[in-house]
Amino acid sequence: MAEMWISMGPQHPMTHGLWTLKVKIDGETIVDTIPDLGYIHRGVEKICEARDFTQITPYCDRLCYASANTWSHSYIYAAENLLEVEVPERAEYIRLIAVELQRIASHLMWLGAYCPDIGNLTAFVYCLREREMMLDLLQELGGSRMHYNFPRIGGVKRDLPHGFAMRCRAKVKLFLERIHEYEALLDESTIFLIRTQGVGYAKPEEMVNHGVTGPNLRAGGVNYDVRWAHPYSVYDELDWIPSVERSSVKGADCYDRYRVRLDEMKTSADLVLQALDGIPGGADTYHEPGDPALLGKAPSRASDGQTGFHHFEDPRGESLFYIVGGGDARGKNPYRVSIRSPMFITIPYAAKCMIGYKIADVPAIMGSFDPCIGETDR
Amino acid sequence: MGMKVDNDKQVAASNDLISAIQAEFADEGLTCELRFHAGGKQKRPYVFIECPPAIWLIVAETLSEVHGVDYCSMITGIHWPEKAPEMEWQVVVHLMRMSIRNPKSKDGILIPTITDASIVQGAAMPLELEISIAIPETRTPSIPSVQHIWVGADWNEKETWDLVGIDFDGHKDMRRVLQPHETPAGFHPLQKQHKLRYHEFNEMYDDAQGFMRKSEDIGKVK
Amino acid sequence: MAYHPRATPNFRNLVVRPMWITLRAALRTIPVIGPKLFSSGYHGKEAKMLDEKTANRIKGGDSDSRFYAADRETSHFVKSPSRPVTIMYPYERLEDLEPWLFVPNNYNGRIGVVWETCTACKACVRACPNDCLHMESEVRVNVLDMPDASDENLGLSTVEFMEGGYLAQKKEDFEDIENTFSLETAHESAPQQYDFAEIIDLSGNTASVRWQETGKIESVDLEGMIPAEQDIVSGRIDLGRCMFCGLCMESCPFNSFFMTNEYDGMSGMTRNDLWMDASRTRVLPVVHKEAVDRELAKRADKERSKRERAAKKASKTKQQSEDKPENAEAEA
Amino acid sequence: MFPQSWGVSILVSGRQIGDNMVATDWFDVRGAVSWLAEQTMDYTVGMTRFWEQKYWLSDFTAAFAMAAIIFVVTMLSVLGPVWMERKLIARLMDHRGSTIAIRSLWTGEGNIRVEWWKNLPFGIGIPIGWINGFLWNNFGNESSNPKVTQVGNRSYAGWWWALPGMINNFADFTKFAIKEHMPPRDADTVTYEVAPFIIISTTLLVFAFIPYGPTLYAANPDLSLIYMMAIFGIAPLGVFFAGWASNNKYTLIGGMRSAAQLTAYEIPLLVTVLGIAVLSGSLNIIEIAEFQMNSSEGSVWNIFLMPLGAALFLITMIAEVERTPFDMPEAEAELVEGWWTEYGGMRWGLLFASEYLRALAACLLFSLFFLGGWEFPFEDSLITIPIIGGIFEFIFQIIPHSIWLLMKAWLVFGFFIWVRASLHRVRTDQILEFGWRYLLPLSVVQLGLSMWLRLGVYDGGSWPLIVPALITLVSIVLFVVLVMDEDEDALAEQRRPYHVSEINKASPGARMNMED
Repeated sequence: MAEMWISMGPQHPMTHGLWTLKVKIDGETIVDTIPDLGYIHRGVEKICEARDFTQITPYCDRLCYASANTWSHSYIYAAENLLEVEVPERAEYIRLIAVELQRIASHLMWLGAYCPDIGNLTAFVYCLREREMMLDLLQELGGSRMHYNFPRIGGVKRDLPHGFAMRCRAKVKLFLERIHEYEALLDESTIFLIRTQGVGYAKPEEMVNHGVTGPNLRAGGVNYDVRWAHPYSVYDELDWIPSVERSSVKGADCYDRYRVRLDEMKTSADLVLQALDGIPGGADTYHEPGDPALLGKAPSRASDGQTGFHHFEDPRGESLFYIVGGGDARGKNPYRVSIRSPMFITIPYAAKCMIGYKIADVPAIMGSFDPCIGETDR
Repeated sequence: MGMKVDNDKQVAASNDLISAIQAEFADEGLTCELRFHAGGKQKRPYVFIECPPAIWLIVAETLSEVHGVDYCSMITGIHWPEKAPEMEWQVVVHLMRMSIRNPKSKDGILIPTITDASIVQGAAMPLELEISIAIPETRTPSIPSVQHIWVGADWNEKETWDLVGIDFDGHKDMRRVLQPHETPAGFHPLQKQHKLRYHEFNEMYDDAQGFMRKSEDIGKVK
Repeated sequence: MAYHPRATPNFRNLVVRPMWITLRAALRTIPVIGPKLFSSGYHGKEAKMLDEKTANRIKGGDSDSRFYAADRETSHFVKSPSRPVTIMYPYERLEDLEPWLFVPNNYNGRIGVVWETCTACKACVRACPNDCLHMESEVRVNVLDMPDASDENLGLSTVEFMEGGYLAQKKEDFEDIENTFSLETAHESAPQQYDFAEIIDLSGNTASVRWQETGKIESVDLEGMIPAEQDIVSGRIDLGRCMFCGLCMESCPFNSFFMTNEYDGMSGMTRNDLWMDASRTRVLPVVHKEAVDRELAKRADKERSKRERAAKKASKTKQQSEDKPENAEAEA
Repeated sequence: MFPQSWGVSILVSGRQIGDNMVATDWFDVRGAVSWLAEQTMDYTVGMTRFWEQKYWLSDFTAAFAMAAIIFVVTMLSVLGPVWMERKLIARLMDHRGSTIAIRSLWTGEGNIRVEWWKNLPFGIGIPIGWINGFLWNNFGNESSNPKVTQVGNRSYAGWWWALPGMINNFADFTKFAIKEHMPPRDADTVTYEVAPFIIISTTLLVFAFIPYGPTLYAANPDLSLIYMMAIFGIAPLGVFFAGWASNNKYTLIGGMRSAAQLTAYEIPLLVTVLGIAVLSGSLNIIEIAEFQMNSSEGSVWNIFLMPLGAALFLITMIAEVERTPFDMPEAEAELVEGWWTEYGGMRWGLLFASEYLRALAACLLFSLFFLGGWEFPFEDSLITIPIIGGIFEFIFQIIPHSIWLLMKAWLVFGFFIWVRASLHRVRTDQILEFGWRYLLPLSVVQLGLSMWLRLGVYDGGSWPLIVPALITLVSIVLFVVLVMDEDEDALAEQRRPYHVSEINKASPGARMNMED
């Protein structure tokens, strides 16, 4: 059979969003791929130039529909670097709880989306069942189920609600037990193993050169993580180690990437429990919104030419906001906001990864890199 | 307690890098300094380099090969019409040193390299770098591409050209990535002459294309 | 270390574990014996989810005697053979199953404004990133006119009966409206607790008015009437653009702007349906009674001190005028 | 029967079973139909000068009526699998399945009655309106539950479980039926249009030879097994036609995959079926079923005699009806919907129906071949129990035996659903490898075992109890040993890479950029 191009997308079950992967196949074997992005480019960077620093936060929530909190936090840290803001430690702990809960929810969303890719819908429903618990907790914090607008420049919107610690512990502990169900459904399922093991190899050095970070990199057997390499928040006060996978000598395959995320959920759950124990002032006290224990003082304007950026560990890799202050001419607005999306860089690499495999491996490989098109297209 | 790269050691490693870079390139107009992030509990250091566009490629190669800067985080561009003659365009590059090597293997299985954050040192010390490249007033801004050094720079450069309009010499396969392929040549929305348009809110829905835009609205910023 | 001891493709893993897990999930939904035999110890396990404060807050429902679990296998209102995790919206609602979720002032539901306390300062409009908020003028009763006869803050209002102005009369079912109306389930404009009328002619203690609702012209006794005013209240919003970020609520300095707990009934067939008038976003003061009372006390204090100052000033000028009586008389 | 024309003899002749029937009951459909036909012909044609024709006419009428009855029974019994697919898989996945209560027809949504019957032409909806009005008045939108009334929607607390989810089938049918038919512009029109009908008609033909009970079958030729399997194998041709004619790359790949997969699994299936035939000594489906329940010969369910064959038959049948984990041809994650992609409207509905019909056929065949047909488990033994045996006998006389067969078939389909909920999809090369490398040899082994059992062990009467007991025991032990066979220490050491397939084969000209 002659080679032919197949256009997978923009509406295709594999894409997890709205983009096109052009695949050149020879029989069932993939010979070449071209990713084509930009279908939901909203111009967030341009919009941000016309909003003040507070108003940008909800827009950053909307960068990723699976992990909104991490993106608004990513922006907030960069804005705090720009505006030179001191954050109360209690607020940092609350942020950590919010971000780690969001990381669990995001990984669950990923796992839920990944299993239908290789033909099992049950895991999807199970994952969303557990994700609901995380969303409940996040809703108590942020007030919404998807886009929370939780952090503020200098702190957080509100304190942990009454009884939050109790519910959070109960739900996270229940979640830790239920992870075994996924392991039984996936790790101990031969068909899942033969579909994911030995497929989509990626080596750490190659990944770093291609700009792939986060769990995808840690699947290759190195424990690099922005959270300890360039420590922010209070990660250095908690006892943890990033999840790393023992992969084969050929590099990380889809199974490793699945495994590392499953393990990272456990790490995040552990971090949440630790943070609840270690939060200054205790998890059961409640401050009114705007209390100095929650919200540091922040200027609303940045001087001309001032810059701030922050590397942040997103569930999908390292995200980066680079903000240039507007000066007097722009009022409270920034002059330029630039966003580094991890998936924007990862998708071309994932597309390269799948050359030589079968068509059936396209969703298996692409899904294992956890694409989120909201942040990719910005 | 906890995993953390020591701040002082990071400062020392940054200073080493700065002195090395300055010794090599100071004559050619490159300035290099240590800066600190303003926010956060730890004032973390980063290396700030101001690099003339002419030597950017050499600097990038040196950083990559000699100093082990293995990761290109972001390349972005800024249009500064106000700063016109000397810096109308600015390219900001964020690099990181991650010091990642492929782990050793035994019987076909990798032995994961768990870096102990507290004892990490020397060239393995993670670093942040910010490089600012100022391009003087021109209608065709362009700097050399570093696509071949860090493959991760590939799509960053595509995006920078697509949105800001700064071209990268030697970039293979330059094309629109975020905007439609049929976008007219020369249209780069993040350039400052393109304002966000102001609409009467009532007309917003009926006039998504802007056909009914009133003449007095054109050029208004929200 | 991320590692699973049995992850090898072999005969055992071909069928045993995945099939058993799904089978157990199905068997768990068998009415009586299922949860007991196949719960695996953590499914549907009772957990303490309510602390004292939350329990007090949501008291009154059937939540006191309810069985709570960490996930949603909590309770059901409708007897059904079994209980999977699905919530059968709209027959069951999240706030019924997990009442602690909808903390007042925290849930980012639809926007709501207490007209009585709004001062039209436009802080919310400025805070809105999307330009979805707009000011609109409505006839309303000022918060200072609200207090009961026994309240100490009575009579501090500056709104007065005048020709061309408005008056309001409490509806007969004033209390009922407060008690029965629930924004979460009504999906329509909040009912007015007052009948408003335009004052055409004012003479002594009676006025001839035109009732807004019926259009009838009547002569009424001013006793028992409340002065009303046409004032700008923030409220007309374009839900099509709203992104429920809650910045408007945080920016309101007068405790009159709220995000309600309402999360449904916000759809329409056209985009114009998503324009919600002020009456649609109105919140009854009773819903946020504490905030309204606080605001009332604050304003009454302000008004009082203002009047004191005015009285002082007046007495001063009076003294001055007494000093120079001829001037005052000349002025008079 | 005398005299019979040639065409009818194909349909109704063969061995007339009934004299040596083991499990007959009062539900003698075939007898009733032929009696009715004979009576009718006696009183109509028999009274005319064409009285000689009445014999073959009555046979023809009876055959025709039986075909119609079987069609109706098939269509009704396929509702079971569709409904089970919705509800059972929901429970396996721990959520609620689709539920459209029949009440929505008259109560509508949000207190709004949509009087849809008024739109029907020629006023044929008026009676529906009367019925709906009656139902509205008596079973309308009122509930004692405040949580329901506060929403003001159709009552959930009422008789909402009246046919839960069952009405969805009819809703789906209506949806398919009224959708526009849109063939792709560049499709090969004739083939495109014909393909679904090839598939659905051959699928329905299969049911001509599948007995629903001792007296409930459309036709029973001597070699009904071979006939049935031959027809069962035509549908893949239609699938390939559909994939090709749609002029879409996804459908093309889906059609190719389907052809490859069905070929790979048809052969083990046929060999397994041959094993069954050898064991039972017949190529007639009814005889195979009877052989398992006859008290004088056989009388042991085949699943106890050939468990390996049962497993093979089940696996190959799952692949034949293209269900997960072997649903490569329509793998929705990569091929959208495979060879179905371009079909819409009622054609898609037909394909959908044919999928479930094939699945139902597979389940019925499994029940007939391995689960003792229409016999209740241990029916003979239960009757002989001293005291309660009489009760059992009474029950078996009351309840038609066809019910047991349908129950078994639905149970097998429940197993299909369970497998689908638990397992992932296998990749193309793995599926073919599995078929050719494991299933084919195993099926040949099974054939050999069957031959040995039939020729070496079987002595003409009932199976001695020791034979099925031993075989079952050995199989169970083998299964348990295989399941337990796991060296955990070794696993911990060399957990990594068992790579089922390093992908460096399969297609000439594939460019590799994989390094070792």
